[in-house]
Amino acid sequence: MLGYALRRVLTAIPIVLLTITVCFFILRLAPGGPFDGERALPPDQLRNLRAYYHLDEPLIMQFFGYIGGVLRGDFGPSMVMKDFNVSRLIGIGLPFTLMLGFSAFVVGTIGGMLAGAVAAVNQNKWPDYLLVAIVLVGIIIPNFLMANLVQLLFGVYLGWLPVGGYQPGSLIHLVLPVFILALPHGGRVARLVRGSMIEVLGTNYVRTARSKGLGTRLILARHALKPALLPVVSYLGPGLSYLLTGSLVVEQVFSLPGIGKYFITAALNRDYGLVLGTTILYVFIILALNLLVDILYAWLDPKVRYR
Amino acid sequence: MAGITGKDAALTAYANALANEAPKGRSLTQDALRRLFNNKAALVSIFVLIAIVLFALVGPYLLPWTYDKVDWSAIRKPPDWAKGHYFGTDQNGRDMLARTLQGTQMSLLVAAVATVVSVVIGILYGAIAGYFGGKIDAVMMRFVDIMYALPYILFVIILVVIFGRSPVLLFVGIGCLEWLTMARIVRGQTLSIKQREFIEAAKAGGAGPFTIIFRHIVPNLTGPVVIYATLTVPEIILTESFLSYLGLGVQEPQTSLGTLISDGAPVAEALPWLLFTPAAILVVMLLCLSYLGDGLRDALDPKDR
Amino acid sequence: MADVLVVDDLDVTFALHDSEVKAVSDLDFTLAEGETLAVVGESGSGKSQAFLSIMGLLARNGKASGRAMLGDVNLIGMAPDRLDTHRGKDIAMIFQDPMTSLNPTLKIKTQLAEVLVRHQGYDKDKANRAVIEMLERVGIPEPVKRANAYPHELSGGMRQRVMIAMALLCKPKVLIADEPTTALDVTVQAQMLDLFKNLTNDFGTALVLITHDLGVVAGVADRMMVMYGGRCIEKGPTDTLFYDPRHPYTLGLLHSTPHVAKRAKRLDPIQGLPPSLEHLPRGCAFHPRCAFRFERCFEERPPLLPVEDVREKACWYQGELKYEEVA
Amino acid sequence: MLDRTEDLLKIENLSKNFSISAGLFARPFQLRALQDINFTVKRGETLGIVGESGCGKSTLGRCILQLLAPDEGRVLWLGQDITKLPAEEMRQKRRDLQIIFQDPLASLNPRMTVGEIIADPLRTLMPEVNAKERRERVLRTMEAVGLLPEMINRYPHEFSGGQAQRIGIARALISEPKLIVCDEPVSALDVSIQAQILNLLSDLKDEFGLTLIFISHNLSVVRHVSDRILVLYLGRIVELADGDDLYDDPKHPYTRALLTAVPIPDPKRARQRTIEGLVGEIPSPINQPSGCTFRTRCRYAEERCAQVRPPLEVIAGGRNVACIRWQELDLKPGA
Repeated sequence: MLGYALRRVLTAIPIVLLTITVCFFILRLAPGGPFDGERALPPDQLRNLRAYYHLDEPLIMQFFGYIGGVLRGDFGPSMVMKDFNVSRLIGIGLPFTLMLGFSAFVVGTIGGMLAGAVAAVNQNKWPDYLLVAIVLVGIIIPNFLMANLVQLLFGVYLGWLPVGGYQPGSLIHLVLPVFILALPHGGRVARLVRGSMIEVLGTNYVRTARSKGLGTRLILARHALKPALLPVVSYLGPGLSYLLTGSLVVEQVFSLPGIGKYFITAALNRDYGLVLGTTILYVFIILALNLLVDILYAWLDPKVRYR
Repeated sequence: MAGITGKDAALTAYANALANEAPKGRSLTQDALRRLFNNKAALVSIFVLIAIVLFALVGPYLLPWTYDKVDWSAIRKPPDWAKGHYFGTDQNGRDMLARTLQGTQMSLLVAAVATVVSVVIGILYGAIAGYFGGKIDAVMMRFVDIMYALPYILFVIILVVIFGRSPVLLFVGIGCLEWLTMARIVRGQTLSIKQREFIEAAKAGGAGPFTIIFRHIVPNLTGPVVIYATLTVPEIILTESFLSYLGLGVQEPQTSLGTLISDGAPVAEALPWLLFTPAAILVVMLLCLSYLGDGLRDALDPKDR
Repeated sequence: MADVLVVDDLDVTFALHDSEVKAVSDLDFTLAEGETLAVVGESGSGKSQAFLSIMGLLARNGKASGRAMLGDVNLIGMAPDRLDTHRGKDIAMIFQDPMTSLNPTLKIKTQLAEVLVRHQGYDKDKANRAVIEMLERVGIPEPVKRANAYPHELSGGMRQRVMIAMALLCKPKVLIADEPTTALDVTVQAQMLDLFKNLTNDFGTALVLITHDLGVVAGVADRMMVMYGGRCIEKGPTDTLFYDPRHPYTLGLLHSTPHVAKRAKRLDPIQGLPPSLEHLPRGCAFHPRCAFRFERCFEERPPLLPVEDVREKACWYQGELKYEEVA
Repeated sequence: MLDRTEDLLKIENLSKNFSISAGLFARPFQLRALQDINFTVKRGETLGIVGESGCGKSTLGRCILQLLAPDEGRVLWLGQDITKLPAEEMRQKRRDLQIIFQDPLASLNPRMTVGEIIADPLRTLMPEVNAKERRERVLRTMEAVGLLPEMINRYPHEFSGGQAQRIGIARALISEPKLIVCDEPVSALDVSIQAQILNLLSDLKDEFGLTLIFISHNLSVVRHVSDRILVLYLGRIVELADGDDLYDDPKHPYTRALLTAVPIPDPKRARQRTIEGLVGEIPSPINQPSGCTFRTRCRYAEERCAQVRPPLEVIAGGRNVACIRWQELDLKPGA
């Protein structure tokens, strides 16, 4: 088990390096840059700027300089927000994004599993139809539209919850963002759980369990749940990417101080330093979480461990 | 014992009865279609989708206003039948219905091109990995696993940022990143079809690898490919609308459903008609595609046979 | 000997999209304490569905009616939680495919011990000790090690032994084995049949052996019941049916089975195909394939009637079936 | 008349290993599926190949047809080694060598009609045959296997197992082959249908002068159809003999164990006989025992069985046996 985990960690390292390399070169080699504003800068000023950001050095030197920085936790300067370096911006935004993402992940995963399991057990009865309808709505309505709608309903018309913004420690500001973020994630999880649960309930080993007279509750808890969760666990990895996508929107709609906002702003302003920094960070976090998911999978499915 | 051993008339009678019961051979496709049409939700969805597509293509020619024409006398106006603004106008005095139809066209185009791109790449990649197997397969699929884990939306954003906001790029960019699921599905199917005995029978019949792939494997992929394509279209429409919302979508005066919704959402309280039409069309379209996808999955499910 | 299971008028129907299919019709039989009853039939004969219905294990769209008296309780139509007090305790079942019948995510030990915890109220330790004892009893080497293994670490034969151990933990009155040896190799199959004979003897358990293989039946069954198109068409003592079959289908089955000891030039198979339950022929379901049919067989279904005290058959033809010794 | 003494097919020192991948970076396991196989098939005979699951019998069938490339050894078809033939020449040979599979439905492409399936080998193997003649040949073959002409445009999923197997047989017959490998052709069928197909195969054999290799795990079936029987255990031949000789006087302990284990559809005999229980189960082909691979389950095993790998000896009556104790043991049934 430990060996398996170690092997997985070792294979993740080259992936991170590869991503950094690819992103770095794509961004540096691309036409246009942060200083191609509407007004052309005077040539000597531009030269100074380029020197300041080491853009005048050979590309390969820039690359190794950057890698060296990243290993020390220094993601370089932001090219547009002059007074900040990337590490500092990340330091401000990251904790919030992580908290938001984690809450939504937990709420969505657990809620989705419950909904899926309930729907599967009541297949083709009214709780199933109801849950399937809710799930469908959660998945197909774009989350920015949904976000605007709940903002209107709970924030403006009913006035129960704040429309947006965030004060540290204020849970009430998180209710709507977490809900919006968790809804599509939970919907996908619920779909998967429903499908795999129905399949598992039809397997021979569940029939065996029923022939032993174990009772529905025990069969569900001990025999059906674990194998039914396997496809869900393998979905959690890609699911994290979807959550990330969602968080970009949710932070925008509810004007929340997360890292996603910086990423969007940086992208629109072609602030390559910041784009690169946030991308690397996202990739790193997501790969790390994927690793956890894989290890969880190995724990759930005894067959994987021996491979 | 003659009754038992001889070539009894019973066999002939029995086989005759069987032959008369289903005088015409029905292929799997015909069977699947029959099952699909028996599914009411799917059938309704097909009709609604056809109606939306037709209206989006033909509708603009029937309207008094084009999507980019400004009506200075009607800015930010609710629906007005006398002037021909059946769904109102936006902040710039452009006809909402015309804009919505243009947006629908754009969204459908993005979805269609991106789906085709992802299906083509996915089938090629998946079939190669699955057919050749072994180390090639292991390496190719590991790459897909890695790509799966990466937050691909970031790459789309980076691409859009670098190469500018052109719809073509959106298509290809999204398509190139959406092929992963297709590749996985095709590879899995290819692996299992490769194991089936009819492939060995074809080999014993002297068929070469290409004959096997095109005559025996690819036709048996239609089911999953069709299902997957149906489910990819809404995925792409959502992605496009998401990018538009972030301001990375198609550029003015052209528009897409996502752009329209993101423009309409912040002002939904004051000018609800700006949000309602595009949102309704988007949601109806996604709903129908979702039902159609489920219907196809049921209709093509091999377990039901 | 007393009867432990009395089945009366058992019907099983499945609801399809727009129709109903009757998988089992008017099935009657008794099972005496400790005896072995073989239920023989081809696919679609209803042999498995009949016993799944007695165990309350029909698919969602299946419905059973009639009576299956286990002692003085009727298992058909019993509420699931009451049924659960009998299933696994008084009546147990073993399935064809040992590969998929065990839960891949749970240890062997867990899957066995839970039966004792549920039905005998044992605590975990006591149950685990009993499990290891039983594993040893069914001939599993290194039972302690195997108890801690997962199913995929065992071979097919081992898994079927585990299934047998699981079914016999509570020393049930009735054990239903649905094609228990079909998926196994011949040498393992022979071991398994031996094991069945010994254990059911030791525990006084009555065994129902569902199979399509007459070779398996011959060695172990006291009585047999032949099914076709959802009905019992002939039943009686094994030897009587083997050496003197009175139903053309039973005769046909015997002639279709190749015999290792004797090489015949040709087999005498039954012509035609088994009927689909959705389109059962009118009259006797076997008539389209029968060499002895006459007008009556096309119109009227023959009832199952006693013949010569020892057996019952459902056939209008009363003449002699010309029979040459199979063996 | 057929010359029944001619060697149609000769297998020499054939071996086949499979690599089982243990992951991207780990070294793969070697599964030794077949080792050192030698035998001949005479024109017009039926050779039965029998063994338990994992003994390599299906692999052997596929190596003969070059559907799998053997690692070592030669497959001589009418004296010519076909293991290293160029693709085009091998394709020509395939007219003569055909196969019937176990799972009748899985062996038919669900997207093709019965007519297309049966005609498929003709299209690739004999492109010179035009469409009209092709259709005629398809109809003739369908009649020969007991299919009705009106079934030609139907699809496989509309057929039951027995009929589907007839379609598979028709496909194998259409190129007028000399040898057909039948890989468990009746194992998936109901008893009454099984007998129909066995009879059909025997009729076709006489009608078309075929030579059959009949692979099955079911000794009763193999005994019924075969002139000679080859017994495989863990990828090696343990015994090869005439059907009657093998049954009346087995020379290898494994053959005897198989014979006593076969279920007999005769209650009195079944009760009388004693099943010679084999100890344990088949070892994994990845980790084979030293010496004689059967010794771990053999009740006659001695110490030296672990040291010497028994060669396949040719003994009286043209029989082959691989057991160092064959002369000492009396393994006749009832002995």
